Amino acid sequence: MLLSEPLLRMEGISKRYGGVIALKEADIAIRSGAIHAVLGENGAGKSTLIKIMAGVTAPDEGRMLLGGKDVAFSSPAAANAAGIVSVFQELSLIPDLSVADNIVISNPPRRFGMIDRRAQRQIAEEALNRAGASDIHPSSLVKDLPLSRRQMVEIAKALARKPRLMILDEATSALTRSDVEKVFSVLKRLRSEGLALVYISHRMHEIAELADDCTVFRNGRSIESYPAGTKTDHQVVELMIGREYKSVFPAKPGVEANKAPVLSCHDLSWGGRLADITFDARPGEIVGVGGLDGQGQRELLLALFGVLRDIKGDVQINGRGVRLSSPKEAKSTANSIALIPEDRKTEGLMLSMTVRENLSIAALGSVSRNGIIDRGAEAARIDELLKLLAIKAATIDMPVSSLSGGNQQKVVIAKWLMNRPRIVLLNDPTRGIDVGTKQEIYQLLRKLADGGAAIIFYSTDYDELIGCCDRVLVMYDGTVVRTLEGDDINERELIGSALNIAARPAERRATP
Amino acid sequence: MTIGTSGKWRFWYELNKGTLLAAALFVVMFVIYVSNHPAGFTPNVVQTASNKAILLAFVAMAQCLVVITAGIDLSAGMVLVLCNCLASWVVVGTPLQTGFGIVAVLVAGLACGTLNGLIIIFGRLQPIVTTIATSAIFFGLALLLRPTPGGSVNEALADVFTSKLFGIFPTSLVVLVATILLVWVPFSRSVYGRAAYAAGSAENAAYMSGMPLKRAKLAAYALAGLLSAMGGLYLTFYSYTGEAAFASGNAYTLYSIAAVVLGGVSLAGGKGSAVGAVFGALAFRTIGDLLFVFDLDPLWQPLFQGIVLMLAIGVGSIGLARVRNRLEWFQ
Amino acid sequence: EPKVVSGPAADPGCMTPWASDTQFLQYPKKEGPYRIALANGYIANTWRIQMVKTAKAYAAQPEVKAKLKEFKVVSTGEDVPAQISAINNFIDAGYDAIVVNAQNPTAFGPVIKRAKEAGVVLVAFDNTLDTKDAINVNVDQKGLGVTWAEWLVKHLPNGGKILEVRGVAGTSVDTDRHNGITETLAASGKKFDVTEVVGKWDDSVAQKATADAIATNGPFDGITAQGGDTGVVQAMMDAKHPFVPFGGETENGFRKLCAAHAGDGLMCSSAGTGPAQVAVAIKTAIAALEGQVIPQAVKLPTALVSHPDFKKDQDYYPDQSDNFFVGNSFPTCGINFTAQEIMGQTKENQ
Amino acid sequence: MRQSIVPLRLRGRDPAVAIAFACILLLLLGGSIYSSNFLSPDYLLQQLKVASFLGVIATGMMMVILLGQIDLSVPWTVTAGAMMACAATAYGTSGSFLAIPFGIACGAAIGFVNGLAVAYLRIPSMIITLATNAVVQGLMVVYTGGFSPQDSATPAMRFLATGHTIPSVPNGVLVWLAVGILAVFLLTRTTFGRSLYAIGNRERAAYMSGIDTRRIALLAFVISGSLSALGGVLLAGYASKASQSMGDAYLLPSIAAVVLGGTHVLGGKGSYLGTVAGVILITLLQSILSVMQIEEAGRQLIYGVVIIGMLLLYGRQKPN
Ligand SMILES: Nc1ncnc2c1ncn2[C@@H]1O[C@H](COP(=O)(O)OP(=O)(O)OP(=O)(O)O)[C@@H](O)[C@H]1O
Ligand SMILES: Nc1ncnc2c1ncn2[C@@H]1O[C@H](COP(=O)(O)OP(=O)(O)OP(=O)(O)O)[C@@H](O)[C@H]1O
Ligand SMILES: [Mg+2]
Ligand SMILES: [Mg+2]
Repeated sequence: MLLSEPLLRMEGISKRYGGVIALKEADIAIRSGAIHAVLGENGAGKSTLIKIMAGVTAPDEGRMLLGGKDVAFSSPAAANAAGIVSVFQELSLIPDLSVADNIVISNPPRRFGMIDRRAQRQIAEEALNRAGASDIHPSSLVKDLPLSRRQMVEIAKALARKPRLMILDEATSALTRSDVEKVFSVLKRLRSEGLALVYISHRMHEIAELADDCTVFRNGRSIESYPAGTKTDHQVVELMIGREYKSVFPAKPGVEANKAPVLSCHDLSWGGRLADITFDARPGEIVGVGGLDGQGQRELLLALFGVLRDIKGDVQINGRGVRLSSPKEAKSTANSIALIPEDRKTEGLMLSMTVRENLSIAALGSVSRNGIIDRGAEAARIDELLKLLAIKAATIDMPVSSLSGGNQQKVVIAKWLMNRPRIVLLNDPTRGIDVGTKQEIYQLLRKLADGGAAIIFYSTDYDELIGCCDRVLVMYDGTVVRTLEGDDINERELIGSALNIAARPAERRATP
Repeated sequence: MTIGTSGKWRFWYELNKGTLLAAALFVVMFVIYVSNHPAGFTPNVVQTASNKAILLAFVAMAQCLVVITAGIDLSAGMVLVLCNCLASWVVVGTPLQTGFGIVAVLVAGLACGTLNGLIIIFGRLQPIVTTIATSAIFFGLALLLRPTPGGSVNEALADVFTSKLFGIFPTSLVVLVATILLVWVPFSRSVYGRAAYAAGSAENAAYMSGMPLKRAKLAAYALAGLLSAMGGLYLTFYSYTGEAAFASGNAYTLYSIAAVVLGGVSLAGGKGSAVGAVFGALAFRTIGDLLFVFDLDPLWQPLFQGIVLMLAIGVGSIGLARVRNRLEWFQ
Repeated sequence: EPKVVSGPAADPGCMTPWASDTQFLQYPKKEGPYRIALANGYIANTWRIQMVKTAKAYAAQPEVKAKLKEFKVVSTGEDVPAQISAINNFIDAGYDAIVVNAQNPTAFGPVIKRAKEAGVVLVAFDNTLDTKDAINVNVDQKGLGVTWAEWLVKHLPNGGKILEVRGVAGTSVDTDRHNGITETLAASGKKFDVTEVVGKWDDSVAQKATADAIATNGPFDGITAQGGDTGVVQAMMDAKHPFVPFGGETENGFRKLCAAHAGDGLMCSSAGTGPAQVAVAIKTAIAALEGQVIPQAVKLPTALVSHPDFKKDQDYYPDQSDNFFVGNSFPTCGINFTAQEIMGQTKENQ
Repeated sequence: MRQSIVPLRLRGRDPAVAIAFACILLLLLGGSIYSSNFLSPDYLLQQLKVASFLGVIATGMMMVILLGQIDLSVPWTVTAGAMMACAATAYGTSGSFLAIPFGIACGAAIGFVNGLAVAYLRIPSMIITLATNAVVQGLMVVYTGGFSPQDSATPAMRFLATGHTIPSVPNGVLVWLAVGILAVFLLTRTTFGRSLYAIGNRERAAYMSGIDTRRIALLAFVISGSLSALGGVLLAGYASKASQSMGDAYLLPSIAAVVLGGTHVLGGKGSYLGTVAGVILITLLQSILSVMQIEEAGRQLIYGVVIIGMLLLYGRQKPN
C-alpha cells in the first residue's frame, strides 16, 4: 500500500523554537489518492509539521520532496502555487471580509486588473456547494458567522484553490455531526479524484472512518507509520501517549437528589435567542448541555456569567435571586462562578503575557490586598495548580502563546480554578485536545464536582456528554427541549432530541 | 442558490453603514449651514465650501488608506505642506512646464509615502512613531524649500481648478470625484486593496492565506503620499503660494484622523471606505463653516467648534452604547 | 476700482503713509451704516484674544457704532484655506469691508482679486498682504529687528556674544525681524558672535532654549528675543546669568522684569505694536468706505520704551497678567484703550 | 520557582531599554564633540529638570498607551492644569494653598470625561480626546478672554519645579522620581497594573476574566489627565506663569518618548524604565539640536533621521 511513489516525502525534519524542540528528525510520506492521518498528543509537533509543509515556517533541518523533486517553500503563497493548500487549526479567515472574498482570497478572478465580483460570487457559491455548506450566504461577513460555519468556509476556501495536496489540521473540531458527515463525503470524493489529503484530528472515530494511512507523532518524532485498520484504538493511543491507557471517563458517583441546588434557573429568556430555560444544578453534579451547535448553548452560559443584558426570568444562586451585570460580579465570592470560554485565543488568554500572569489574572482579587499583589501568595497558588494540571511549559515566565494548543487550554481552565469557584461553566473545553489531556480534564471535572462544585458542561462531543455528565440538557432553538438522565444519556437519545425529532412531543410541552 | 434582492441590500447596508451615516451627518450639517447663510444656496457658497473642504478630503482619503491596514500616518499633513512648498516652485511657466511640475509634485508625494511604507514594512517599525519622525523630515525639507512664505503658481491653471464648471459646479468637487474613481476604486477592488483590508482585519490569517501583504501595505502608504500631495497641490492652487507652516501641517494630520473616524473607518483597521472618509472630512469642515452663519461671540467660537465636534462623534457612537451582548463592546 | 489721488490722507495724523512713494487711494463713497467683518486666523494665544477684544471694544464705541450696521468676527484657526474661504464667504454675503489678520501674507492673491471685483474694501493688519490691491496697516517688522539690534550695538561698544531667540520658523514675521537684526549688527562694523535658538514666540519654549544656550554657549553679552521674552529673562535668572542688555517685545511680564531688575543691569528696549492695531485697521476701513483719502499702506507707530523709562501703570502693570501686550493705544488715531481696560474688565464682556 | 527581588519588567531582560540608554550616551558623546559643556553636570541636571515635565506627562501617556488607547488631549490638559492652578491664586491665600491640587483636579476632570467616553461609550480614544482637546481649548480661550485671568505661578509652584530640597538637584526631578516610583509600583505590583497590561493585550479576554475593564480604562485616563495637569503645573512653575498653548510642544514628544522606550503602541507591552530612557532621549536630542547652530530645517531633518535610526537599532518588531 505504501509502495507507490509518494506525492510528498519529508525526511529528517527538525524544528526548534528557542529551547523547545517542536520536531526532531521526523519522516512522513504522503501519497495521492489517499487520506493520511497524523496522530499525536498536544504539542507532539503535528501543527509544526504541516506549517512546514504549507510554507508557514521553514525547517531547521531535513528535506522535502514534492513529486520526487527537492522543494523549499518561502511562504504560504509559494506552497499554494505548488498545489499544497491547508486548513489551519487556527482559522486563517479575514473576519472583516465577506465569505466570497475569503474563498477566492489568494487568487481572485480579475477583469481589467480589478477583482471581478460577479465571477467571485460564482466561484464562492460553487465552492460552498462542493463543501456542502450552501446555506452560507457568500456576501455575509465572516465575523458574523458562528465558529462551525467559519470552519466550513475555511474548507470551501481550500477547495476553491483546486489543490494537489490538501491538509486539514483539526478542521472539524468545531463542526456539528451533520457538517462532519458532509465534509467527510467531500473528502472521500476528493480522494477518489486522486488528491492527497493530510488529516489531523483528536477524534479517533473520525480517523477510523477516513484514514488510509496513519503516522503517529510523539514529542516531535514520527514514531510509526502504518496502514489504517492494522491497529486497535487501544494500541494507537498507547503509541501516542507512550504509556498504558485506561478507561477515559471517571466513574459517576451519583448525586444525592435532596441537596439544595446551588444554581437554579427559572424561565430564563434573552431577546429572541433564549426562551424559557429552567433547570437546577446541585453541588457535586455535572450538568451537560448538548444539542446541535449554535442552539443557544453559548448564550446560556454567557447569560449565567453576567455578559448579556436585559435577561428575563429568574436566576438563583444558593437560593438567593441574583441579577448579574458583569463577569466581575459573577466571579465575586458571593456568586463564585467561573466560565471557561469557547475561544481561548480571544476570550481565554492574553497571548503575549506570561503563563504566570495569565494564571493569576482572574484571581487577582484573592491574591492581593488593597489592590497590591501579594507575590508570595500568588506563587504559592500557581505552584499548587501547576501540580494539579501538569501544564507543559519550559518556564511559567514565558508567553502563553508559545505553548501548544492543548496546554493553552489547560491554562485557561487553571486560571479559573485559582478562584476555587463553586459554579463552573464550560464551553466546549476539550476542543482540539488530545485524549491524554482530555482524560485529565474529565478527572479534574469530577474532582471539582466531588469537592462540591456544580458544573455546567457544554460539549459538541457526544461521547463526552455520555461519559461525564449526570444529567444532560438538550437545547434546540434557544430552549431546552429535553433533559436526559441516567441511562437515557446515550447517543441515540442525544441525537434524536438534538434534531428535535418530535419523538416525545409531550416533553416539549412539559418544559415550557 | 438564489439570493433575494432584499438580502443583497441588507449585506450592502451592513458593509456601508459607516459611510452612509457620515454622508447623512454631512448633509444635515450642510443643510443647516446653507439655510442660514446670508447668500443662501448659491454656486459661490458651494464653491467656497468645496474648495476649503477638498484639502482635508484628500488628506482624509490618504489617512483612510493607511488606517485600513491598521496603520496610521501622522505625516500626512506634513506631506501636504512639503508638496505645497514644492508646487510653489515647480507648478509655473508654460503649460508643458506646469504639467511636468504637477507630475513632479505628485511623484514627490508618492516618494514620501513610499518612504514611510518602506521604513514601516521593512524596518518593521510601529507606524505611529515612524511617521512622527518622518513628518519632522518632511517639514525640514519644506523649510529648505520655503524658508519664508512665497513662490507662485500658474494662476490660470489654479483658477480653473478652483472655479466652477459651466458656472455652476465646483471644479474641485469634480477633481475629488475623479480621484475617487481613479485612485480609490481601482485600489479597493484590486488584489492589493483586498490584502490591505485583510492586513488590517487579521494580519496573521492573511499571511497564512498567502496574500501579498507587504506590497499591499506599501501600496497603501505610497498612495496615501500621493493623495496628500493632491491636497498640497490644491493648497497651492487655492493660495497661489507655498508656506512651510508647521502648525497647519499638524492640524491637517489630526483633522484627518477625526475625519476618518467621522467617516466610519475603524482605526483598528479592516473596515471603512475612502468615500466615508471624504464625507467625514466634508462634515468636519462644515463644523468650521457653521461659525460663519451663527452669530457667536468670537471668544466662544473655539468652544462651539469643540462641542459640535463632540456631538458629531457622539452621534456615531449611539449604537454601541446599547448592545445587548456586552461582548460586542470588544469588537 | 479706487481712484489713485494725491495725498495727504484725510486724517494725516493717524494714517501716515508707509513710504514716500506710497499711493493715496480714494474709494467710491458708500452710504452707511456699514457691514464690516474681521477675518481672524488663530485665536488661542493672548495677543489674538486681546486683539479680538479690542476690536469688539472699538466697534462698540458710540461714534463707531453709529457707523456700523454689523460687525462680525470669525476665527478660522491656523489653516490658510479656511481663512480664504471665510473671506470669500464675507464677500458673497455682501459685507462692505473685510479686515484681516492674515495667516500667510502671500496666500491671498485669489481673494484679493475677488474682493476687488466685488467692490469690497480689504484691509490687512499685523500679518499684512503682499499686494497693492488691498490696504495694509503695517507694522515695520524689519524695523523692529533694527530697533533691537541698534539698542545692543549702542550698549556693547566693543561687540560681543549675542543670543538671538527667534520666532516660528517659516513665517515672514520671524524672517523680517531676523533680517533686521542681522543686517544692523553686520552694518555696525563691530564683531558680534550670534548664537541663534528657536523660541517660537512662546515663553516656555524660549525659556528652555535659552537655558540650553546659556549652559552650552554662554555667557552672553547681549540678548535679543522676538517673543517669549519673559521666559528668556526667567532662564537668565534661573541660570544666574548676569543681566545684560536686552532688546525685546512688549509683553507685560517682560517689562515688569525689566523694571524690577533695571538696577542689576537688565537694560531693556521693549518695542512692538500692540493688538490695538486692529482698531486702526477698522478705522481705515470705515474711512475708505466713507470715500476719504487714505494711503494704500499705513505705517503704524511702534510703541517703544527703553531703559530707564519704564513707568508703572503706564508702560507696565505690576498687578496684571504677564501675558498680555502693553502698548494698546494709538493716541494720534484717537484710540486710547489701555491694555488694562481690555484685559481687566470682566463685566463689559458678560 | 524563586522570585527575584527585581520586578520582572525591570530586570534587564528587555534589550530595547539597554540600547535606549546606550543611545543616550552616544548622543551625549556626539554632542560633546560640538561643545564639551554637554557633559557638564550643570547642563545634565538642567536637562533632567526639563525632562521631568515631559517625564511626568509621558508617564500618563504610557498608562493610556499600555491600555491600547491614546490621549491626544495632552496639549490643552497641560495648559488647563497650569492655567487653573494659577487661577486659583485669585481666591486669596486658601486659593494659593489649593492651587496645585486644583490644577491637577482639573486635569483629572478632563481625563474623567475622556475615560467615560472611551470606556463607557466606546468611542475611539484617538478621536474623543481630540474633541476634548478642542473643547478645553475653547474653555481656556473663553476664560482668558473674559475673566481677568490671574496667571502667575505661586511660590509653591515655583518651588516644586525649580527649587532645591537636595542641593543642586531641582525639585522637578524629584517630582518625576516620585511619579516614576509610583508608576513602577502601580504597573508591577498592583492589580491595576496587571489589569492594564491584560486589557492592552486583549480586552475581551480581560473582561471575561472578570476584570472591570471599564473602570480600569477610566482610571488610566484620569491618571493621564492628572499627570498632564501636573506637568502643566511644573511647567508653569518653571516659567513662573501659565500661558495659552504652553502644552502644544508636549503631544508628539510624549508619544514618541513612550514608544522610543519600547512600549507597544497597540498596548499590553512596555516598561517604565524604557519610557524614562525615551523621555531623556527626546529631551537631549531637542536640546542638543537647539543649541547647535544649524538652520531650523536642518534640525528637523536630523531629529527625524536620528529617531528613525534609533528605532531601527532596537525598536523593530518581531517578524509576525
Ligand atoms: N511559535 C512557537 N514558539 C515556541 N514554541 C512553539 C511554537 N510553535 C510551537 N511550539 C512548540 O512546539 C511544540 C510542537 O507544537 P505543535 O503545535 O506542532 O503541536 P501539535 O502537535 O500541533 O499540538 P496540538 O495537538 O495541541 O495542536 C510544542 O511544544 C509547542 O509548544
Ligand atoms: N513563520 C511564521 N510566520 C508567521 N507566523 C508564525 C510563524 N511561526 C509561528 N507563527 C505564529 O506564532 C504563533 C505560535 O505558533 P504555533 O501556532 O505553532 O503555536 P502552537 O501553540 O503550537 O499552536 P497550536 O498547537 O494550537 O497549533 C502562532 O500564532 C503562529 O501563527
Ligand atoms: Mg496543532
Ligand atoms: Mg500546536
